[in-house]
Amino acid sequence: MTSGNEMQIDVDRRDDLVVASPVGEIDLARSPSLRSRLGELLGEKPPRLIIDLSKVPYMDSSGVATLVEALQVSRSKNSTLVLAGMQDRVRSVFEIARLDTVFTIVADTATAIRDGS
Amino acid sequence: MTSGNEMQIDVDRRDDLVVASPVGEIDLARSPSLRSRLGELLGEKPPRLIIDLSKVPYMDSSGVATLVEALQVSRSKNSTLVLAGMQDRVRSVFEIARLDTVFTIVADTATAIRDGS
Amino acid sequence: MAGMGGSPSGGRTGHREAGMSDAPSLMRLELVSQPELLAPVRAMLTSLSERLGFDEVETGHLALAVDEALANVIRHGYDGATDGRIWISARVVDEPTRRLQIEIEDQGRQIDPAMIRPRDLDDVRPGGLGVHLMREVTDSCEFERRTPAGMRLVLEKSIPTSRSPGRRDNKAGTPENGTP
Amino acid sequence: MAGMGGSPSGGRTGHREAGMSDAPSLMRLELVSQPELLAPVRAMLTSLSERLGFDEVETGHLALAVDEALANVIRHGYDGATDGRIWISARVVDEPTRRLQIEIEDQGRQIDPAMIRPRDLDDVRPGGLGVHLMREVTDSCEFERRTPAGMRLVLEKSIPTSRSPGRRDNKAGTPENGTP
Ligand SMILES: Nc1ncnc2c1ncn2[C@@H]1O[C@H](COP(=O)(O)OP(=O)(O)O)[C@@H](O)[C@H]1O
Ligand SMILES: Nc1ncnc2c1ncn2[C@@H]1O[C@H](COP(=O)(O)OP(=O)(O)O)[C@@H](O)[C@H]1O
Repeated sequence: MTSGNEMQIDVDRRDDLVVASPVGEIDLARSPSLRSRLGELLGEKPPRLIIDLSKVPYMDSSGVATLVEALQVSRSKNSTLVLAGMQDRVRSVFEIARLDTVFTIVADTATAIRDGS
Repeated sequence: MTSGNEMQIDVDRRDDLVVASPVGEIDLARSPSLRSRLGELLGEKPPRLIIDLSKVPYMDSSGVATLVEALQVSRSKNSTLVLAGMQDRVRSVFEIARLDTVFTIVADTATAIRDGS
Repeated sequence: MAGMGGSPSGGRTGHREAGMSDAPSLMRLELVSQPELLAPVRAMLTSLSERLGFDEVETGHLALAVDEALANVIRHGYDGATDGRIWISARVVDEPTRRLQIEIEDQGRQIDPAMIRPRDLDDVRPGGLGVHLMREVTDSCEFERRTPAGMRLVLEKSIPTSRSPGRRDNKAGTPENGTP
Repeated sequence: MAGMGGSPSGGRTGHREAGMSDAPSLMRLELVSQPELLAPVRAMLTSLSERLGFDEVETGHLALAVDEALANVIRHGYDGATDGRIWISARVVDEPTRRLQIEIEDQGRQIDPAMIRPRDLDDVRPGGLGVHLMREVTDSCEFERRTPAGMRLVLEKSIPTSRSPGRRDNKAGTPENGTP
C-alpha cells in the first residue's frame, strides 16, 4: 500500500521566486515526500520560496515539523520562505504550536508575490 | 447516539407545488426520517412535489426505497413527484437499480418548476 | 509482532476461512449494529480506497457495496437490534490480480447463501435492491455461513494498476519534474 | 448477542482497565502500524464525531489528536515498523458529563507515562509538538502502561449538548415545522 504516499506538489518558477503548492492532506504518510521535494527546491537556492497551502485541508505535526525544517534550511541558504493561503484548520495547528509568529504567513500567493516579503 | 439521524429537509411552498430539499447523505440511519417527512408533505396533497437532491452527495438503497414508496403514495394522491438536481453518484445508483426511467428526473429545481412536468 | 496472544482482539489471525486470502488485514473493525455507524465506515473505506488508487466512481461504488452489506446485516441478520456485533476487515490481495478484499462477518441469523439473490427489477416496489447493487458494483460478492453463527460476506474489487495519485498532475517534461 | 465467545475478536469485553468506562464500544478498530492508514482513521472519526454533534472545529481537533497519537505509536512505539498492531476504540460515556472517549492501545515499546510530555515550545525546532497538540485539543489525555506490553492512551472530548444537526436550519415557526 504505497500509491497515496506521494505528495502531489505543483511547482511554478518565476523570476526570483518559486511557488510550491502541495495538494491534499499532509500527515505522517506524506510528509517524507513533502520533505524531499522542499529539500530539492531549496537546493536551487531560490531568493524566495512561497509555499501555497491553499489546497491543504489538513496538516499534522509531522507536516509542521517538515515546514520548520524547511524554514531552517531556507535561512542557511539565504532564501526567504513564506507560507501563503493557509486554511483555518491548518492555521489553528500553527497557533496551538505557537509557530504563527515564527513563520511569515500571508493571506495568499498573490500577496506574497506582490509584497516581496 | 442519535443526533445525526434526523435528516435536515428544507421545504419551500409555492402556489401549486412544494419543493423539499434534503441536505446530506441518505442512508439507513436517515431514511426513516426522510420517509416520515415525505409522508407528511404528501399528506398535504400538493399538486406537485419536487424533491431537490442537489445537496445529497450519497444515497443507498434505503433512500431509493423511500423514494419509490413516495412515488407510489404520490400517485395514489394524484400528486406529481419529480426528482431534481441529482448528483452523478446518486444517479448512478438509480441507473443500476433501473429506476432512472421510472421516476421523472430533471436537471434542477428551476427546470422542474418551469416545465410543470 | 508475530504473536497476537494477549492482544485486545486476540486470536484474530487464527481465522482463515475458505475463500479468504492469507494476506494480513490492513484493518479490522468491530462495530455494533447501529445504522449511525454506516457513515463513519463509508468515510473510512472511501479514504482507504482513494489511497489505494481507486478513482472517484470506484470509491463510491465500494462504499455503496459495504453500506448495503452492513444495512442487510443490521436489518436481516439482527432484525434491527442495535447490540449485534459486526466485523469488517480490509486487505489487499496481490494474486492472481491486485484487489481490495473486504470481509463482513456477523453473529446473526443464518440463511442459505443461495437464497440471497437480487429480485426481478421490473417489479417496481420499495426495497429489494441491496444485493443487486452490491453485485453490480463489485467484482466478486460471496456469502457463506459462519461457524458457529452468523454469515460471512467477501466482497472484492480490482485495484487499478496504472494510476499513481501522487504524480497524477505532474507530466514528464513539465518544470516540476525537471528538478535536478 | 451477549456472549462474545467465538467472535473474531473474542474476549474484547473482558478488557476493562482502570480509567476506562464500562460503556460498550461503538466501534473497535485494529490496524497495522502503517502511516497510510492514518487518513482512513481520521475520515472515520471525523464522520463519527460529526454525527455525535461536534462542530467542524471540534471534529478537526479530535481527528488531529488521534492522528498525533497514532503517529507516535508508529514512530516511537514501533520504531517505524509497519507490522505492529494498534487498537482504537470509541465509546460515548454519559457520566458525569457526556463525552466521546477514544482508547488507543499498542504492543510496542513501553515508556513511563510521566516521561511523555510536551517540550518547551520556545525552542523552535522540527518535531516535539505531538503531545502538546493532543493535550490542547482534548479535554483529557492519559497514558498508561498496558499489561503485558505496550501503551494505552485514553483521550476524551466533551460532546456538546444543545446542538442537533438534523434540525439545525429548521427554526420553530417556519413553514417546514408547521406541518400537521
Ligand atoms: N446479512 C443477511 N442476513 C440474512 N439475510 C440476508 C442478509 N442479506 C440479505 N439477506 C436476504 O436477501 C434478501 C435480499 O436482500 P436485498 O437485495 O438487500 O433486499 P431487501 O434487504 O430490501 O429485502 C433479503 O430480503 C434477505 O432475505
Ligand atoms: N506511543 C508512544 N510510545 C513511546 N513513547 C512515546 C509515545 N508517544 C510519545 N512518546 C514519547 O514522548 C515524546 C514526545 O512526543 P511528541 O510531543 O509527539 O514529539 P516527537 O514525537 O516529535 O518527539 C516522544 O519523543 C517520545 O519519547
